Amino acid sequence: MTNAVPPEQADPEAIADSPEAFDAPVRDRSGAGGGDDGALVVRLDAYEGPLDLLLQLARTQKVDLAKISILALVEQYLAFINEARRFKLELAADYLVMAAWLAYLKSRLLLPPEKDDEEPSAEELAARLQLQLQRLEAIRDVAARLLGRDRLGRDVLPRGAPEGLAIVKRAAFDCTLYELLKAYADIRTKGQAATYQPRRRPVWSLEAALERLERLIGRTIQWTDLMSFLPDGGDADFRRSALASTFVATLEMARLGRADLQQLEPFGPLYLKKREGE
Amino acid sequence: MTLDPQHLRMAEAILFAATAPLKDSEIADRLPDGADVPAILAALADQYAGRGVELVKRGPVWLFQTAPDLAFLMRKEVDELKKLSRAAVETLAIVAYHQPVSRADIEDIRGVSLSKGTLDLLLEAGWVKPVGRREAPGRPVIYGTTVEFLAHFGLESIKDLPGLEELKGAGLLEPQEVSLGEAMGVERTVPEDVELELPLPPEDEEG
Amino acid sequence: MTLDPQHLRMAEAILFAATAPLKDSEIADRLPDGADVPAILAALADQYAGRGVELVKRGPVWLFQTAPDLAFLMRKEVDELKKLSRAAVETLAIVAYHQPVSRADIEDIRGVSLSKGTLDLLLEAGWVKPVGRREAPGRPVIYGTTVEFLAHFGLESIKDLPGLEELKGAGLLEPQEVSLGEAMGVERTVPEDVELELPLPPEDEEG
Repeated sequence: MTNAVPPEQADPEAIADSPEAFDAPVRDRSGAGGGDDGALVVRLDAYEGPLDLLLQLARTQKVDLAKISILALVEQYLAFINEARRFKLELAADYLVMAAWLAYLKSRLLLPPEKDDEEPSAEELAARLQLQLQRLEAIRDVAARLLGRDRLGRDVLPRGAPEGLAIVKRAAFDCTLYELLKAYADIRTKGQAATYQPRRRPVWSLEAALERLERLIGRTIQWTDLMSFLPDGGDADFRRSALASTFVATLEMARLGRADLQQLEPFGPLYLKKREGE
Repeated sequence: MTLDPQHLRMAEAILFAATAPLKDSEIADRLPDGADVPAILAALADQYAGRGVELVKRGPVWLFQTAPDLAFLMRKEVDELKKLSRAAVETLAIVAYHQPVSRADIEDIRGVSLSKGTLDLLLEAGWVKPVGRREAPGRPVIYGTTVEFLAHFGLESIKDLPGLEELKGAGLLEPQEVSLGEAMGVERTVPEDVELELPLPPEDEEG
Repeated sequence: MTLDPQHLRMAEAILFAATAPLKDSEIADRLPDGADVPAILAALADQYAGRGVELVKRGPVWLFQTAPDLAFLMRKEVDELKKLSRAAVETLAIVAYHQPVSRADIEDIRGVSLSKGTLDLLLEAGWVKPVGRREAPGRPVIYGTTVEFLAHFGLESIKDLPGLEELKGAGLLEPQEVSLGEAMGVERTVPEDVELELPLPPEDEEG
């Protein structure tokens, strides 16, 4: 691993060519400035965040993660960050947050534990970090194993040209004999309606009412109920028609001064008699 | 002659995964040199004979296919119950009572033009079929009902359809109060309906 | 117990013809009533064991596929699967081994926020699906793997995930009570895509 080699001593080209030179800042000679103050590049793209960086640094200890020296790991991380800073690198915030936390952890690990501290002990924090690293490493390990399995579509294939299973929807129509007959009957009756003639309703025309009223009123000298002037018979519709036209006829007679009208109460019977002196 | 069982397995997998039928030579390309491809394929076809899947040769190419006698399994028919539209029921009734009828006859009787889908639907249902052409100008196709029609409606013959008198007796032919709106086709929003001319003399108004 | 050989043929043909893995019930739908589908499938799987084509169960579904040891023959047949990003592979593994997991769980384990496209990619591939919400503040959506995931990776069930027992034994699958982020007192306010504003020399690709 090259991270032990101070970058200023390392051959930048050799570092760039080595796939393991992930953590060594190198001078970017392709940068726009190109001069001594040119942009510096650290191969941070090789990491998926600070935890990944920590994990890769931990691997350089070449021991089981369970036996790793957290203090040494913290130092490695802080050294890396310092290197990056020395080269005036912009580091993403989460790398710096991790650095600050690790610096705190380091101080906690080095100082004697405070009495009746409610905070988790430095050892607990270290163990937590360790577990986190183990979890990530374990997931990476099984992910690789998962991907290495015989995969459908790559290593094992389904049938290349399956005939396919079809579900054929067969339309079944629903219609009863009654609906059929009813429909036919409706057409036949509607056929009659095609030569549509509105029915002549039985009506008592205004002319007829006037004529009847003029004929009958001559015989009355008393106030007489309007209803008694209505023609006999007919159905309800006819009677309504007769009432309406007879009423209009009385108004006409009153207008002409040939009859007097009176009503004793609202909606009460309407009385009429021949006007005196006619 | 003994064939390498591994060669059989390989040919089997290759043919199974192939997206198109393969020639002997295409299979040979993937098998180890010296494999007796014709013998392998013959042996494989033998092993599959009588199974639900068969290895068959079609001209120069080989393919797996499901056994022809099981083709019915590949299609599962599902009944989908559909209600006939009002127009379809009426059209069906007209065909039943007036057969053989042309499209124009149906339109005449219903008083509205017939949308294309209506007759198609009845043909699809298998209740109506073309029975010939009328010897008249344009030689229009004429339609009648089918045996399936009789079966569906439980009729022995078309003569079993109740006549007008019987319909009347059943109360189905009661003269209807036809509202002005109905007569004018107001309730119908279907564009196929022709508009009725207003037959209303002004003195008919009751106001 | 004897199985009707015709039922075996039918199930075989149905599974051969299917364009996607089938559930027991889908096979039963096409077999005669009363066919003992589980026994039929077990017998069929037995008959095919060791052949070039095998009948396998993946979760609730069954499919025929080429034997894994013949992978060397198959690979030239298909285009290389699209390469998954490291983030996607890790996310998939976390969902598979820790399921059900929320987005925050994934971020916690990886120690980095999850870019928007990563989960979408896995959802689109059909390997991961939302399985509900966790009854916790914010009721976050939780994710699990699908039947397609099992089929693709050749797993009979989630219990067959490689190394699952070891991880469980090592206590690495237990939810952490306090995440490192919380222990650090950091709220996860990092924008979705943490982009390092560093120009990359072209030779940086590690493959």
